[in-house]
Amino acid sequence: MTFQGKPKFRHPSIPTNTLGFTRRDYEGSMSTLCAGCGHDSITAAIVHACFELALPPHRVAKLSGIGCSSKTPTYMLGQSHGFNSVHGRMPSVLTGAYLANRELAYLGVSGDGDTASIGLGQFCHVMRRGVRMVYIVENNGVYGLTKGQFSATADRGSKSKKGARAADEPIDLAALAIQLGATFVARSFSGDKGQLVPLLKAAFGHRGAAFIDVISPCVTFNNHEGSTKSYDYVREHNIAVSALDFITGREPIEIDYAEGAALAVTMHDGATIHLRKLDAEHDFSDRAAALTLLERCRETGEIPTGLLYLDDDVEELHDTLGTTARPLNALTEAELCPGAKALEAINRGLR
Amino acid sequence: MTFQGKPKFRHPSIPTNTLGFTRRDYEGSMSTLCAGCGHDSITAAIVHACFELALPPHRVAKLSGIGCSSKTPTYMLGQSHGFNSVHGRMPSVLTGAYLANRELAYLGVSGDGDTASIGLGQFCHVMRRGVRMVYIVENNGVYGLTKGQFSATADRGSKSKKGARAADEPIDLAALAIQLGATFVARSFSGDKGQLVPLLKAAFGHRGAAFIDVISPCVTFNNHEGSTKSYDYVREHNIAVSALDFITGREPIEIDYAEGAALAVTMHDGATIHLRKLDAEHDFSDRAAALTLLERCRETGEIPTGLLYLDDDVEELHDTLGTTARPLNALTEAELCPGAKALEAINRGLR
Amino acid sequence: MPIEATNDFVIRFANVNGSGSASANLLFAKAILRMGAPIAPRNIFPSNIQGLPTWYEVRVSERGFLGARGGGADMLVAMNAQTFAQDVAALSVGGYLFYDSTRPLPPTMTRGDIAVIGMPLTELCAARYSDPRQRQLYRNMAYVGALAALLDIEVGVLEELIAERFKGKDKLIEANARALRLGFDDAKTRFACPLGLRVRRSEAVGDRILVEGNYASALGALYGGATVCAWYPITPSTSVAESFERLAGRYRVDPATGGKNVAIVQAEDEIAAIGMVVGAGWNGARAFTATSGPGVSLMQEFFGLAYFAEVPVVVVDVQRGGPSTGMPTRTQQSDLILCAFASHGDTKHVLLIPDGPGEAFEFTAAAFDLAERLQTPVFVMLDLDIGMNSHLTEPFRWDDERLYDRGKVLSPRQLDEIVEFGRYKDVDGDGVPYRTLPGGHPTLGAYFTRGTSRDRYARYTEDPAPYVDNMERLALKFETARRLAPAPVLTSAGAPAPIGIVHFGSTAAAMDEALALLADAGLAADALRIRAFPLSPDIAGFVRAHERVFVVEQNRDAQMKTLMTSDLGLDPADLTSILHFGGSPITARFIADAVAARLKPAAAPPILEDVT
Amino acid sequence: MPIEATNDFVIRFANVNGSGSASANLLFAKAILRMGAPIAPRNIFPSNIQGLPTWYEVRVSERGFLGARGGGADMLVAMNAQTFAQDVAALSVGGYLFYDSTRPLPPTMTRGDIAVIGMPLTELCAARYSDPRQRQLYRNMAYVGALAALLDIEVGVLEELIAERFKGKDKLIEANARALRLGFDDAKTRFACPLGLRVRRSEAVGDRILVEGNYASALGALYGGATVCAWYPITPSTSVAESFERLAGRYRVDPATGGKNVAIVQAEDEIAAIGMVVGAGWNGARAFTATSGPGVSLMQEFFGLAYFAEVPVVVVDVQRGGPSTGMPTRTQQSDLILCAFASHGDTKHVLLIPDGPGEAFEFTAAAFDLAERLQTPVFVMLDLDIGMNSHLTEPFRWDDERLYDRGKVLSPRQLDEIVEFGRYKDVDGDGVPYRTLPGGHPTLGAYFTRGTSRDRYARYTEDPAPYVDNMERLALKFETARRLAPAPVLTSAGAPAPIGIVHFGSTAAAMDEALALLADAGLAADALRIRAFPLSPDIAGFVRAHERVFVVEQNRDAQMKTLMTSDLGLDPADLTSILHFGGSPITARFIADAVAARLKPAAAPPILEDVT
Ligand SMILES: Cc1ncc(C[n+]2csc(CCOP(=O)(O)OP(=O)(O)O)c2C)c(N)n1
Ligand SMILES: Cc1ncc(C[n+]2csc(CCOP(=O)(O)OP(=O)(O)O)c2C)c(N)n1
Ligand code: SF4
Ligand code: SF4
Ligand SMILES: [Mg+2]
Ligand SMILES: [Mg+2]
Repeated sequence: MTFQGKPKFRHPSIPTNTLGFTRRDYEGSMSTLCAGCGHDSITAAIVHACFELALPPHRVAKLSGIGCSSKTPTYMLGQSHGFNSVHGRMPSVLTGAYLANRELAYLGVSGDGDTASIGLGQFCHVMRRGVRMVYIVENNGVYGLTKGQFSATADRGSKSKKGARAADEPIDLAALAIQLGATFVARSFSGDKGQLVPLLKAAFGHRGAAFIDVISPCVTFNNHEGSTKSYDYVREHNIAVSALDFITGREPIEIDYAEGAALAVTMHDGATIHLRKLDAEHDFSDRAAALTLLERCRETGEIPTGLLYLDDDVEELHDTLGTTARPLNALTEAELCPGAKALEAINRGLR
Repeated sequence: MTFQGKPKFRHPSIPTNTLGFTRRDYEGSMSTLCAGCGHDSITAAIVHACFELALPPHRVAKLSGIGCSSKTPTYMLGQSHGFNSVHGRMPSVLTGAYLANRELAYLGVSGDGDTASIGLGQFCHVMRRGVRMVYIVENNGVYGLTKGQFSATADRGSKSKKGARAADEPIDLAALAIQLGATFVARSFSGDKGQLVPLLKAAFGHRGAAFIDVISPCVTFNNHEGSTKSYDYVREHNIAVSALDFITGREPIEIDYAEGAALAVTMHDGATIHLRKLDAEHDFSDRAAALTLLERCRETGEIPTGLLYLDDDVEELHDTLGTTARPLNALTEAELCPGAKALEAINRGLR
Repeated sequence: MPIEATNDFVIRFANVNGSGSASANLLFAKAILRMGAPIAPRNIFPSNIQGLPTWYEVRVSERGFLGARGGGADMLVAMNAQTFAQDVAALSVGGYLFYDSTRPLPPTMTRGDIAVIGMPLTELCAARYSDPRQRQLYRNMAYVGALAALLDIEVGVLEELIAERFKGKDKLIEANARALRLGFDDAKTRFACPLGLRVRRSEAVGDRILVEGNYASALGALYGGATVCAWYPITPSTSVAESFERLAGRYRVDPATGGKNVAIVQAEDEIAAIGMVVGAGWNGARAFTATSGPGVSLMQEFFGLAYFAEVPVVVVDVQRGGPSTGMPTRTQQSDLILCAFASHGDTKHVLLIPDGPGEAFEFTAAAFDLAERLQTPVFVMLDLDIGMNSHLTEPFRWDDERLYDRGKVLSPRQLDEIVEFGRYKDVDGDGVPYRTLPGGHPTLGAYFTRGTSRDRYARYTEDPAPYVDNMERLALKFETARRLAPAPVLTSAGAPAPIGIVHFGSTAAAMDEALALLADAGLAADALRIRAFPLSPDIAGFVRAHERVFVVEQNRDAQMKTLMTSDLGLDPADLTSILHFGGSPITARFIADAVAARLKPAAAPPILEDVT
Repeated sequence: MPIEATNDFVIRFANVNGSGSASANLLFAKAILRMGAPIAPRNIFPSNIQGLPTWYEVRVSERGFLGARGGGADMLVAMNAQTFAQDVAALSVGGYLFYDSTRPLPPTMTRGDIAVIGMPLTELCAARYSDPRQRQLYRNMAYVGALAALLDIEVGVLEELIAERFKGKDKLIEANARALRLGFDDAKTRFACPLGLRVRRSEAVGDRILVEGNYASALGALYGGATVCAWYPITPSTSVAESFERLAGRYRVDPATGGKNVAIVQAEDEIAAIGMVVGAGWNGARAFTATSGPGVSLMQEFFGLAYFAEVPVVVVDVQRGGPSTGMPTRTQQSDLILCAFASHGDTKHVLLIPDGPGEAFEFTAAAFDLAERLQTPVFVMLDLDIGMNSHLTEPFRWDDERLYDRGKVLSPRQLDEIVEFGRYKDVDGDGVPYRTLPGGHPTLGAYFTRGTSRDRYARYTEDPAPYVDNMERLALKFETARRLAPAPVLTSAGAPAPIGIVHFGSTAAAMDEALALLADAGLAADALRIRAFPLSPDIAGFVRAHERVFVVEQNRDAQMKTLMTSDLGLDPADLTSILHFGGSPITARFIADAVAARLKPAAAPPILEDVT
C-alpha cells in the first residue's frame, strides 16, 4: 500500500504543505448550509488545521451523526473516508472504527442536538473510555436541520443572564467532558479562526479523547424570545402558517480578540454573548480548577474560551485493552485462526 | 375518592404513624435478593422513611428499570402502584407518570448499571428537567442481575486508589446530578440507616429533582482483582466452568458513624472503602463548592456522604410547563374538548 | 399547440428553499380554492434549510381528482436557475413556461413545443424596492399577481387573502397588495391574458377545507383529549407536535387560572419520548408521541413493554422514505411491518391507516379511545404526503355528545364493590382486563406493572401455564381489536367487476381517478381501502369475490401483502402487487398503467414488481 | 412398580440457586457421558441470583434422543424444600424420589406409587464438616456419590473428573473425592444398589462432545476471525461474549508482544454495542455483538443503517421468552420477524438458524464470511436452549486450508487499475458492490458512507430514479444471499410420505424422536429443517411435495410461517402450525401428539394453534 500522497498537477505558486498537498486537497464538496452558517466557518478551520498539520487526507476518518453540523464532513476532506451515521450515535461508530484501525486520525463532528440531547449517553461514555479522536460539537443551541427547536445546551444567544434557564438546565458539554475523563477539553467560537485553528491542531496531536465545544451561530433559527429583532421583518411578511420559508444569507460572524480579553459578540438575531479568552494564568492541568472556572462563569454568564483542561499522561482505549500495535483490520487467518489442531484440543476438553 | 387509609385490624401495641398505618403497611412482598444484599437494607430504609413520614402508601408511585436494584420496589410499599419498566429508561417513564398526575409522590429506584450505563442519557435529562421525585441509585459498581460485570460507576470496592481506574473513568453520579441541575443531591451507604433515613425523608419533602446515590455492596459479585480473598474458597471449589454457582448468605453490612467523621468500611470481599460523613461545615447551598468537594475527594479516594447540594428555590417541571394544578389524568371532556362550535371556526379558517 | 384547459391542469413552481416562495405559492393555491375550484398542492422539498431546489405543484381539478397526476406539468413557474433545464425538459408538450426574463434566456434553454412567457421580475422589483430582502419577497408576490392575470384568477380574491393574512397590519397589507398588482398589471400589458389554461369560478369545492394531515392529526389529538405529548423533532412528523402545541396554547389554557390543561415535552430523544408516553398512559393520562421511521425503530423496546404490560399509548408515525435516514423529505408506506410487529417476541399492534387529513383527524381522536379500551399501543400511520401537504377535505366534524371511552378502569368505588381484582384476568371474555390507576383507592387495587411474565393477579411468575394463558389472552384481545378497528371502505364499480384493487392510506387520493382511467379503458374494478390492522375479515371476502386482486402499496417489499397473508391467511398467489416506492406520491396513471400491464396475458411479471 | 430402565431415563434435580448444586450436577452428568451413554442435560433457572428454585434435568438416552423428553422425570433428587411438593407430584408413576432425610418426611408429602429413598445428607455432612459452606458444598458432592451407587455409575469415573477439574490442587481433589465416597458408601450400606434405573457403559457417545451453544458460537467467532466484539450483558447471551473473551485471552495474544489480536468492549448499552460493530465493520474489521430480544429491539435503527449503508455486521441473537423483559431465563424462537425485517423502511436481513452447538460454531464462523461477502448484517439465531444448555454434538472441525472471504474490498492496487470506482455500482450483476477501506489509497476510492439515499457513486441524491435503482439492487443482493445461505436439511422417511414437517433451530433436538414416535404410530413423515433466511426454494418444493405440511415453531404467532408465505409466496392454507411457546424446550411427545391430533379428521383446529 502506498501511503504517500499523489497531488495532482497544479500551478506552482499555490502554497503546498510538507506533503505537497494544497489547501484545496483538504476541502470537500460544496456546502449546502445556509449562507453565513457558523458551521461553514468551522469547516474552514478544520481544513486549515489539517492542511497546516499536513495530515495525509486518506489517513483521516471523519464521522458524524445527523444534523446540519453532521453534514459538514461532506464539505471537508474529500479524500478521506467519511461516515454520516445515525442521530446521536457517532461516538459508538467512531469507537468501533478506532478499534478496527488504531492508526488513522479520527475526527468526530456533531451538533448540540446530536450530542447533548439524543447522544448524551454515548458522548459521556466515549469520553470516559478514552477514545483517541478529535470530537467537535458545532454548538448553536438549536436543532438547525429540523428547523429551530431548542437543544439541551445553553441558550447562548439569550439576553437574559442570571437564573435565565431556557426552560431546562442547559448542559455544559465541556464541563461534562472534563468530569467524565476527557483529557483534552477546549471551547471556542466558530468565527475565531485565530483561536480555533491552533486548538484543532493541538487536539489532533493529542493521544486521547480531545473535545472541542465550538459555539457556532445558526443564522436562520433564532428562537430566543425577545430577540427576534432582525427577523421580525421577515416573519411579518410571511404568509405561510408554517415556520420560516424566507431565509436571507448573512455574513458569517468573525471575531478576533486577545488572550485574557473579554468580548461581547452580537449574534445574527441581535442577542449578545460574552466570551472570555483564557490566558496563561489558567492552569489547564488542574481538573478541579477547570470545573470551578466553568461553574463560576456559568454564574456570571461569561463563556470561557480556549484550552480548558489537558492531561497529557493519557491511557487511551487501546492502552486499556492491551491491543496489538497493528491495526486489527489488517490481521489475517495466520494471526486470527487457532487452526484445526487447537480445535482438536478444545474438543478433547469437552468430553 | 377516599384518600384516607383504612388500616386493617391489628394488635393495639404495634406502633402506628399519624395515618394509623404500621410499618408493615409500608412493606412489600418478600425479597428474592441474595441474603445480605445492600439493596435490602435500602428497601428497609425506604420503608422506614415512608412510615415515619406517614406518606399515604397509595399516594406513592414507585418506578424502576431492570436489575437486582430495580426489583426492590416489589419488596416495599405493597399498597403503592409500581412499575418495573425497561432497562435504563425509568427516568422517562417516571417523567411521563409525573406529567399525568403531579399530586403523587414519585420514587424512582435504579442501579448503577441501569443509571450510569444504559440509562445515563435519561438520567442526565431527568435531572435537568427538574422532575419532582426521589431518585435513588443502589450503587454496587457491578451488574448484579447479569452476574457481576463491571458497571460504569466507581469501582468502590477496589483497594487501589490514585490512578486506579477500573479500565474506564468511573462516573460520579452525584457530581453529574449537581452539574445537570438536580436541586437535592446526596450520597449515603446502604448500611448507614442513621444517615439514609433522614436523607430519604428530606428528599421526599423536596419540591424538585432529588437524587441519592447509595453505595450498596453486592455480596455475591466482587470482581475486584486482587480482592477475591473471601471468595477464593468458593471459587476453588466450583466445578462449573461458568461463573459462581455457590453463594453463601452474608450479614448485611451496617455502619454508624458521626458527622464529620471518616470510616473505613470493609466490604464482603475484603476490600475497603473510605467514607467521610459531611458535617455542618459543608455549605450544601454552593454548587461550585459541592463540585469541588467531590473532585477533591476523588483525588484522595474518599467518598463523602451526606447532603451534598440543595437548592430550595426550585422551578420544577410543572412550573416550567405552566401546567394546571389539577392532575391531568383527572380532566374530562369538559376541559379537554373544544367542541363542535370551535371546530366549525377552525374549518372556516381552512378555506 | 398550447394546452387549453379550464380548471383542469397542473402548475409547477420551481424555487430555491428559504427564498420565501412557499408563502407566495400557498397564496396562489388558496386563491383558486376560494374561487371554488378543487386543488391539490404538493411540496417537493430537500432535506436542508436554505439554498437547494424545491418544487411546489398545484393540481387544479374540477372533477376532484386530487392525487398527484404524474407526467409533466402544464405550466412551469421557473424561479430556480439551478434546475431550469431539467424543469423545462419536464414540461408537457404545449405547456407554458413562465420565467424571470431580467436576464435573457439562451435559446438552448428552451423548447419549441412550449409557450414561453418571460417577465423581468427582478428588474421590476429592483426598480421599486431598495432593500434586497424586500426585493425578493415582493418578487414572489409579483409573480403571483402575474399568474392571476395569465390564468384568470380573480385578483380581488388574492387581495382578500392578503388582507386576512395580515389582519391588523395595514401597512403590510398595502405593500403586499401593491406588489401583487405590480405583477398583475405588468402581465396584462405584456401578454394576451388569459392563457389557454384558466381558472373559473366553480361550486366544486363546496364546504371542503384545505388542510395538512399533520395539523389534522394534532387537532384529532386535541379533540381526542390528549393531555400529554412527548416528542422529538423529526421530519416529517415535527408539525404534528408543533401544531398540537399551538392548538393547545389556544384551546387548553384554563381561563380562570391560566394553567395549561396539557403537558408537552420535547424529550431528549425518541426513546425518552415514548417512555414518557408509557409512563403517562400507565398513570391514566391520554398520551401520545409523533415520530417517523427512525423514531419507530428506536422506540421498539418500549412498544414491547406497552404491549405486554398493557399500557395505552398512541403513536403517530408519519412515514417517510426508508430505510435508515433514507429520504427524509419523501413519502412512503414502508413502516407497516415494523409497526405491526414492533419489538421482539410475539407482539402484534393495532394500526389505524387514514387516507388523508379527514381521517387523520378522526383516527387520531379515535386512537385514544382504542388505546384505552384495549390497553395497548395504537399507531396512526400517516405518511409525508398526507402529513405535510395540504389536502382538500370534508370539514372536520365533532359530535358534542361524544364521550371519551376511557376503557376498563376500576374506580375506587368499584374496587370496593367487586369481589376480587385481578389485573390480568379476562373478566369479560374479550381479552381486555381491568386496570386501576395509581393514587386511587387507599388499600385496594394496587398492583405491580412489569414487562416480565406474571399471573392473572400481576404476580411475577416463570411458570409456563400462566405465561401461555396470558399470551393467549393477548391474542384474544387482538381479535377484539379486529372488531373495534375501522372497517375497510369499498368503492364499487357498480356492476360486478372481476378486478379488485386493495389499497390504503395516501394512495386513496389517486384511486378514484385510477378507477376512472381503468373504466375508460374498459377495465371495471372495485376498490377496497384498508383502514386498520388487524385486518377485517371483509378483506378476505373481497379477495375471494374477485378474479384478480391487486394490492397497491407505496413500498418495495409489499408489506401490506405480507400482513394480508399473515393475518388473514390469504394465498399470496391471489394477490398481485403494484409497488411504487420512489418517494413521490403514487399517481392514478401509474396505478392504471400497472393494472392494465399486468392484465395483458403476455406480460410475465418481473421478479421485483415495482416500477419507478 | 418401580421403573426399570438402563441408559434411558430422565433424572431431575431440584435445587436452590446459588447453593453450589450446578457444579455437582454437571459432574454427575459428565460421568454418565464418560461412560459413553448419550445425555441431554437442561437447566431450568430463575431470573435472580440466589435463593430461588432451579432445576437440572438429565436425560440419558442410549438411542440418542436428546430433546427434552417431556412428561414427568423417572427420578427426582429433591434438594429444595420450597418446591418439594410440586416436584414430587410431577414424578412419573413408578419413579424414584431421592431426598435429604435428615428431617423426617411428613407422609402427606409423598406418594404411594413411587419409590422413596431418603438419605440424611445434612446430618452426614454436619458430622464431618464444621464450616457451613463446606457442609453445603460437600453435601452436594455426597448426593452425587449416593446417586453413583444407586444408578450404577462408576465411581472411578467421577473421581477422574474431580481430579481433572482440580488438577494441581491435591487437597481439593482429596476433599471432594472424600465427600463423594461418603455418599457412595452410605448409599451402598443403606439401600439395595443399584435401583431399577441404571447407567451402563456404552459406545453410543462416540467422539461427540458436550458443549453449550453460546460457547460454540464464541468459538465460531474466534475461528471466523472476529477481531472486534462490542456487547452488553443480557441473559441468555452474556456467555457468548464472555466465552469469546476467555477464548481470546488464550488464543489471541501475540506471543511476541503480548498484545491482543482482538478488542472486546463491554459497551454502555446495546445501541452503543451495535454502533461500535457498525463502525468496526465499516473500517474493515470482522466485528460482532451478542444479545437477546431487548437488545435486538434497541439495535433496530443501526440495523437499518447497516442494511442501507451496506456495512458487514454479525449479530448473535440468543432468543429468550418475549415479549418485553418476558421470561429472560426461558427459551423461545420469537425474534424471527423482528430480525428478518429489522428497522423501518423496506429492509430484509439474512438469518442463520443453527440447530445446536455444532452449527452454532459453523454458522457463527460463516456469518463473518457472509456479512463481508454481502456487506450487510447477518443474524445468528440461537436460543436459550441451544445457548445455555450443554448438548452432545459432533466434535468441532476446521479445515486449515479455509480462507476468510473478505468480500469485495478493493485494494489500493486494484483501485489504481480499475477505470472507475462506484461504491454502489453493481459491477458483477449480483447486487453486491465493491467497497474500499479508510486509510488505503491516498487519493482514490474515498467515499462518503451515509444512511440517506445516494447514487451509484455514493453521492447524496433525493432523485427517485437512483433511489429506486439502489433499492432494487439491494433486493437483488438479497437473492444472492438466498444462494449463499445454508440450504435446508431433509430427514427423509425413506418411503414416500404424505406428511411433511418443517422445523428449525433447537426444535431439531426433539425431531428425530418425534419422527420415530410418529412412525411407531404409523404416520411416516419427512422433515425439513430450515437453516437460513432468505428461504431456499427447496422449501417451497418440499411443501408442494407433501399432502399435509406442519410447521413447528417455538413461538405463539407462527413467525416462520409468516416468513414462508411472505418470502416464498406459499399459501398459508397449506401450512399447519404447531406452536409451542411456554418457554420450556419443545418435546418430541408434544410434536408427535400435535401432528397426530391434527390428522384426526374430527378435530377442528382451535383459533390459536398452540398448546402449553
Ligand atoms: C433518530 C432521529 N431522530 C430525529 C431525527 C431528526 N433530526 C435530524 S437533525 C436533528 C437535530 C440536529 O440538531 P443539531 O445536532 O444541533 O444539529 P444542527 O442542525 O443544529 O447543526 C434531528 C432531531 C433524526 N434524523 N433521527
Ligand atoms: C435492554 C436490556 N439490556 C440488558 C438487560 C440485561 N440486564 C438486566 S439487569 C442488568 C444490569 C443491572 O445492573 P444494575 O443496574 O447495576 O443493577 P444491580 O443488579 O447491580 O442492582 C442488565 C444488563 C436488560 N434487561 N435489558
Ligand atoms: S439552519 Fe442554522 S445550522 Fe442549519 S445550515 Fe442554516 S444556519 Fe446553519
Ligand atoms: S447479585 Fe448482588 S446485587 Fe444482586 S441480589 Fe445478589 S447481592 Fe444483591
Ligand atoms: Mg444545533
Ligand atoms: Mg449494580
